[in-house]
Amino acid sequence: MTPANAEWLPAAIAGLVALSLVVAVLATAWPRQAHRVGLLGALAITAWVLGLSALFLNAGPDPEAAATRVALGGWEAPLGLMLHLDGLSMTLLVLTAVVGLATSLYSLGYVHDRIERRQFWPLWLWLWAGLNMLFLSGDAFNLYITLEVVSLSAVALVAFTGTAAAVSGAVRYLLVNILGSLSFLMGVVLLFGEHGVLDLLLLETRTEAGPTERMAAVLMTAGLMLKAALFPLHVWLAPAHGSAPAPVSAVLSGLVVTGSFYLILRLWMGVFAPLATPAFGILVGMLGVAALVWGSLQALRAGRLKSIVAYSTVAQFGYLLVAFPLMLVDPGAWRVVVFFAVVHALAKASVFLAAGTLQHAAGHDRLADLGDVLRARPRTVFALGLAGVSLMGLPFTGGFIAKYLLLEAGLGTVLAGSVIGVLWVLAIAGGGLLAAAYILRMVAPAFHRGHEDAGEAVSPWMDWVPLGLATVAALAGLAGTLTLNTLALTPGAP
Amino acid sequence: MNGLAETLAHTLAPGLLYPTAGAILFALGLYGLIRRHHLVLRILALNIMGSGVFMVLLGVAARGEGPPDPVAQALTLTGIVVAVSATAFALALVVHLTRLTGHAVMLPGPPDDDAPVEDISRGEHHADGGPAASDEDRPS
Amino acid sequence: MSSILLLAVPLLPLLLAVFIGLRPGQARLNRLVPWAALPGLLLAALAPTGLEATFDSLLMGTHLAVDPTGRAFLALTAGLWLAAGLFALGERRDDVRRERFYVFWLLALAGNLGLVLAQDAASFYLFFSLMSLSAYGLVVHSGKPEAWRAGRVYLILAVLGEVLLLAGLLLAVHAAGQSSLAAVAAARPEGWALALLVVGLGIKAGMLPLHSWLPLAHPAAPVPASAVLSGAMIKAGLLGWMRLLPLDATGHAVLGETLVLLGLAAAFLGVLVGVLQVRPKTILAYSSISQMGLMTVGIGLALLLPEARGWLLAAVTLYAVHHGLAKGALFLTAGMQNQWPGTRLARAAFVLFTLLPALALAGLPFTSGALAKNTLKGPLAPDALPGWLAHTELLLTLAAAGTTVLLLRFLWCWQAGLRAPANGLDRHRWWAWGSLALTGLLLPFGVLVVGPGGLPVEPRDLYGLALLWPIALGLVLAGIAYRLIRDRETPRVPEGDLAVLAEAAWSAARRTHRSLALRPPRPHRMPARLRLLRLKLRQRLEDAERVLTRWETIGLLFSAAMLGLYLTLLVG
Amino acid sequence: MDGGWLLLAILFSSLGPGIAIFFLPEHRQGLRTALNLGGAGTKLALVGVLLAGVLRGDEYRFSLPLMPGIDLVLAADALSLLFASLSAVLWFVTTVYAIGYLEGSPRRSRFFGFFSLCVSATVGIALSGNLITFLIFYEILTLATWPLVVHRGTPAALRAGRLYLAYTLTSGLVLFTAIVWLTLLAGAEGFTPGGYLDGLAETHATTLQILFVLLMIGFGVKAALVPLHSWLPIAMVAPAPVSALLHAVAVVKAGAFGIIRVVNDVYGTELAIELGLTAGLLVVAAITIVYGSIQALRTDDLKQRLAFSTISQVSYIILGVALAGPLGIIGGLVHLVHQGITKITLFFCAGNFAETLGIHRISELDGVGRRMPLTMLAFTLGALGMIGLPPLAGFVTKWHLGLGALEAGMPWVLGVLVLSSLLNAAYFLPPVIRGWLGERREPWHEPLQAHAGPTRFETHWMLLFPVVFTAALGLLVGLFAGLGLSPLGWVSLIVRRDYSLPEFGL
Repeated sequence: MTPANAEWLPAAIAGLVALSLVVAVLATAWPRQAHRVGLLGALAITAWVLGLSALFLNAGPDPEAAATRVALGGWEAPLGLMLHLDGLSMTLLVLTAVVGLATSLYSLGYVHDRIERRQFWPLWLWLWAGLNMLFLSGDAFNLYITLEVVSLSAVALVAFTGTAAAVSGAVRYLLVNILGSLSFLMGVVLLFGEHGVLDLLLLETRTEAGPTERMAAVLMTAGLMLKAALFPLHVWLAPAHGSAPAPVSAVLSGLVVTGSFYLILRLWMGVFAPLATPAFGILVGMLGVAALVWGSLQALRAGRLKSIVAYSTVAQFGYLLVAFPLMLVDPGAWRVVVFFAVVHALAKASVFLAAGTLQHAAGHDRLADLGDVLRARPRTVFALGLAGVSLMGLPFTGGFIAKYLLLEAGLGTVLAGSVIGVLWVLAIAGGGLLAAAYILRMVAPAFHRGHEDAGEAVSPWMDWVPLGLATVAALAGLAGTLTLNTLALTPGAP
Repeated sequence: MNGLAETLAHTLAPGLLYPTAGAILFALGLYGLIRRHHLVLRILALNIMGSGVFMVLLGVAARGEGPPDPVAQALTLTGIVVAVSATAFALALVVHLTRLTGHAVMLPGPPDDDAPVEDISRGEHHADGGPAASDEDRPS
Repeated sequence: MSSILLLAVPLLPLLLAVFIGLRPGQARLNRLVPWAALPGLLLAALAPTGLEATFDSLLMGTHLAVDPTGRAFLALTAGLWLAAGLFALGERRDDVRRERFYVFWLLALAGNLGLVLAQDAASFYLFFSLMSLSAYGLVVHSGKPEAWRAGRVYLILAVLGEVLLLAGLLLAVHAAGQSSLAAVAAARPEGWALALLVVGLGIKAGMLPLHSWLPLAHPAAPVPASAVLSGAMIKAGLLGWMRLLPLDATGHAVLGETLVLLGLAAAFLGVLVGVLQVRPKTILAYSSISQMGLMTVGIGLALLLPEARGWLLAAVTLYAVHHGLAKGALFLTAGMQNQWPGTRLARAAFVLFTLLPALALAGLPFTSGALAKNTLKGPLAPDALPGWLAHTELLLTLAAAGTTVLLLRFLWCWQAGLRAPANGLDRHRWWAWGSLALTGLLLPFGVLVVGPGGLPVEPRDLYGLALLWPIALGLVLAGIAYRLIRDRETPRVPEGDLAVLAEAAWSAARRTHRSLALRPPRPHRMPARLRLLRLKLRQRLEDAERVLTRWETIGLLFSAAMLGLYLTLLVG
Repeated sequence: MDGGWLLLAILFSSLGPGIAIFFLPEHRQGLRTALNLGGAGTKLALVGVLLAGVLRGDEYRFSLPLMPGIDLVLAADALSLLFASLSAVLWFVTTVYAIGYLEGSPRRSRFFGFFSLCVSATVGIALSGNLITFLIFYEILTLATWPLVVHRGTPAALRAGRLYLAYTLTSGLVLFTAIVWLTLLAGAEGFTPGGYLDGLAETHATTLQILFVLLMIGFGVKAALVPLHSWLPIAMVAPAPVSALLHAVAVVKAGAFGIIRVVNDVYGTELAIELGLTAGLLVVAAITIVYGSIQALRTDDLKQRLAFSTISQVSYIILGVALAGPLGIIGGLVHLVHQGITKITLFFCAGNFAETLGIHRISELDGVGRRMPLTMLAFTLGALGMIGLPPLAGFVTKWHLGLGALEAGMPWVLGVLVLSSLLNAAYFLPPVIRGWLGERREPWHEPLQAHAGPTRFETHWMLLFPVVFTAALGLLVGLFAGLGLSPLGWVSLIVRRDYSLPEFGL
């Protein structure tokens, strides 16, 4: 680590948390100017995160040197709260910044009512701050707190339109979330009771395969599965998305759910790593396959654009679960999983933004009646298609690289002699086809011969941001090596 | 009998009694969350679950020799704060939902195809209710 | 220089065809059509021995040359096409579609001339198929149903022949290791290669049993087209045989015997079926089959008697030239039915022009026929051949008698349609016809005077009593036949004999087997049952998702997930 | 790496204009045409430069790391140039044709956007230096073609599009899996003449066989090998330029090219023979050839007949490769070019008939030769070329395939060729005959004139020029096959290099 980095990195980490919080507080305190604060804040946070990542990468290539822990207030663990930055959290911070910035820009056009603006921006900025803190937290209890911050602001955003459907969806989302949080908290409590510390790194050094750890692992994993909408605990996702505003859906599917998954991954890579058994891997993998099939089938059934996309999230998260048994064979596969999650988040967010544009133009998102608008808005359809291609895992997109690496890992397990590995390979390969089928459902009406009607006018932000983000998702393939190298800067991980 | 009494005494010791009670509360709360349709009851159930968690935490804090772990108590306090705010938020949502639909129950879930669609970006607000709750979700 | 000369022969007709195709209706261009064959004729007459040229960049390397055999065939081909072209100028004068006719004419001409010059397999095949396919346009030109039918049979057999020829060529070229025709023949094609070459070329040469296109195509095609078809184009098959079969010092007994057998069969069957025809051009077509049979016998003999192959091949060449000129003239005769002149002198000329080729074909002394027939029989010493083949000479002579009968039948049927022209005599036709007939007359003397040039001919081959008795026999037979059938309905064999059977078989097969009837493949459609299933599945999925959404289910699944996770963690 | 920029430039010469066109408003016709033709012309010129460079012996290579250990590699060898020049030339022509064909129709920006993307992908396939790069462009091609197939937006078109995607995406996944597997086994090697799997032959023979089958399934769908061909005849509902592109330049060719690459440059013919892979491929190709021809015979729809003919003809390429001897491979490779030129001519002609006179069926072709002689002439040349008559391109192919079959000691293949030629003649001669010799009684119905007004030539010049050009090209490449720069000469060069044979051939 160069001296400059040594000096700057901790400050930059703490600064990021502070910046996100300040922006959120400012927007809350000054609702009239919330959108201006929000825009400036979004730009500032993004710039900050990018700067941070530059510092971080510069500190490499030794993972131990790059990963940084910051003791808040100078209180070291086990007593104090630790902020923790490593390759994994850095990657997700950057992802959050990119999706966050795009969402913010999109919201400039999407949320234009003055009163709504006052409500939307503070909530959204809190959500963002919560996510940033979530990724930086190195302490189990603090993770719970940040999870709650994220959940509550997300629920509020889902309920944002104030209609019965939206509120009902929000209530369901909230109840499920609290259930998940409590379950998670119970696990934290058990761990704390066993080891007397909350810091993840300290826990990691102390855990062994004991019954308490097992119980804690079960509680925390199940709770997070609920929050991450992993099959079969996904049912809150579609209704919540169905009525949420488009940028909220984008963030929800792109970031919030990914945040919960991040926690699962982090826990199983660290604290719970000694507990993992092949049977566990197979169970999770099976759930993943089921999620892939079920989510895709539901996406093929659903009649509304946003429902389709929401179910697609359920399906795509199946890949992440399928990756668990792969990680048991090839521990290095976790980086692939994260890369996949990153690419998925980018693509999914742009699909939701594009869907939002279409919904806005048409006044509804019933697929059956959307043809006219789809035909009249090739740019948005292109964004939808481009991001969709990434979801399918076809070249030249990031999705392809992710799929390639997943498949490579899967075939690696097969070649290593795992029979069940064939199932994982089939799922990874076949999932793309199902994805293609439901994405085709969304895009195909644009090619039907028929009437054109651009519908309601949309602001240029809503026109171009989905396309921009979809392009980013597509070009993420070029960042594959960079992402994987960044992820390699995670100490302790294989 | 002696054994039983000893076991009881051991069980009643805060180190084990609290966690056990906490676990039972957690399970009860979960049951309530599942079985009750009225949303206020559900929120109460969640609170019961939360109480369970905190009892476990406190029990954990009391375990071992010496004075209870202050960290655990601090955590409990923080947890209660979070739980209170979440509950308040939840209740606010329920109140809003009740105003909209006349019932403190959730709308049915995913049959999304005919659900009403709102688009805030068009600036149209319809505060007057969505479809009535289905039988399935009506309080029993 | 030589390359330009050689290339010009097939190229000029092609160019003219392009011009006529691009600018139809130009009388000046049309007048050039017959003369497109002139370069070929000039080349045949004037080319120095051993004129050749190689073009590496054309196809897989093209080699053109004028060899002795080629020269004779080139002269015949070019001359006949020239005369027939002149005839066509007059005959097609009122045809609104004449440009189309001329284009096909020129394309076929280019092919016919080119294949004589071609010395490598690829270009031989090129010109051969150019000729065959373009001739189709000539056959169906009239657009009548009869012409379409004839065209269909012609095309099927022509394409079949070409494909078989290509396969044979490929096999032979592969065996020889190079593609020059001489090398191929020198490598002695065997087995499949040989069979494919014989059959592929045989179809063109009207070999039994693949001769059926001849009697159908000839009456259907316009007169000049028939003339070149029978006079020149079917000789392409013969030339191909002469170039490709193993006609070397070893010979090939099996093939030789087969060819003699097939040839004799054709010679007699052609006569037998021919005399039962009524249309003059059909009769001439069967005569062509019969005559080609004789030439086939010649090739067969050359294979059987390798030591006499030089003689025999020269004789076959001579026979081919003789037959080409005579048959060409006879077909033109068939086209002169409506030119019966009024003046006595003209009538005399008409009769002369009619009889000259007919008599030549019958082999009257001092005609080309006499020379050709005698030369062919030359090496047939009584014990030269074993078994039944010893009677070949006798059979050939009998076939000659048959030719006489057939020609009488032709003249009989033909004269019935004689009539005076509606608007004056057609100069073009007269010139073409007359000059062809006279050329035939001059041919034997030309051959003898200009010098045998390697041909084993002697003046005494021109006459001899032996030549007369087949004619006499023919006359007697014809007389008997006439007496027999004078008052009755002539028994008929349908034109195209075997083709008629094939057509009947095909339509029967089509009736019984519907897939042969050309139906478009059905487009793919999802069956209704599947569509219903899809709808049902959709409903089921929706119901299932609703069940999953119930809180009871959520709780149950949540607990089950925990339990499952715990158990799996224990199992490990 | 210096040369790499040329490769990128070739790729972007169509990609750039394509993207620009996509965002162009519909009414900017002039700019769109300029972009189209500019891109096509630039690409042609650049490929010419590349061709000269490769002839000089320069190395061209561009690589970009995609994943650890796996690069995106563009490289120019003789084989890739064969395909690249073919697509560059035919793209130019097709662009002109498409501009004429779509004049006045809606959604041209979308069409030409994807059209350019499609060609970029094809050139990418041609220039791919390893299997992964190949796969990337191969899949892009799939996606870029779909909007073209469904361009008309009719239910039939959409059904065709669905079927197309179902087939190609599934096969793409199979291919994907196979390639990942192969890369795991053998590493991300670049294409190497003679293959790079020799080291694995001993230990992984069965795996290599399975992988070969998977790869052939992957490529076979696009190459329309029976029984993976069903999408092709249905996809002929697309507009004529698209069909031309599908059948002659891009899609079908990409599949065939993939098979060539796998057999020659991944497995290597020796290994492929040793593992018994070529024999199987040969049988499949032979069945496809005959089957396609029989099906073509059964339909009266002109474009459908052409589509079935493609199924049959593309398998000639595969047949040649599967013969696995120098002459056979020459035949196969040269047919890559010849089939492209010939088939594109035929589809252009079919498009001209449909566009100018509203003719879609063969039974309506009677007498069209008088109304549209040049188009009919081009059609005739194309049809005769397909049958394999000299001096057209198809003959050169058939000649080498036949000799290749004998050289490989498989005379039965000659029988397949004979049968196929007969069937070819049976389904290609009738339209030709009808066109020239048939008689039409009633006047022509002329839809083109309805919107374009009277034209100076027999049809719009932008429709006529491409037809005449490709027909002439088909004649010339056959007639002057002996020239060093002809496809045959170029292919011989490739094969001579691969087999390091100083002298062979006829």
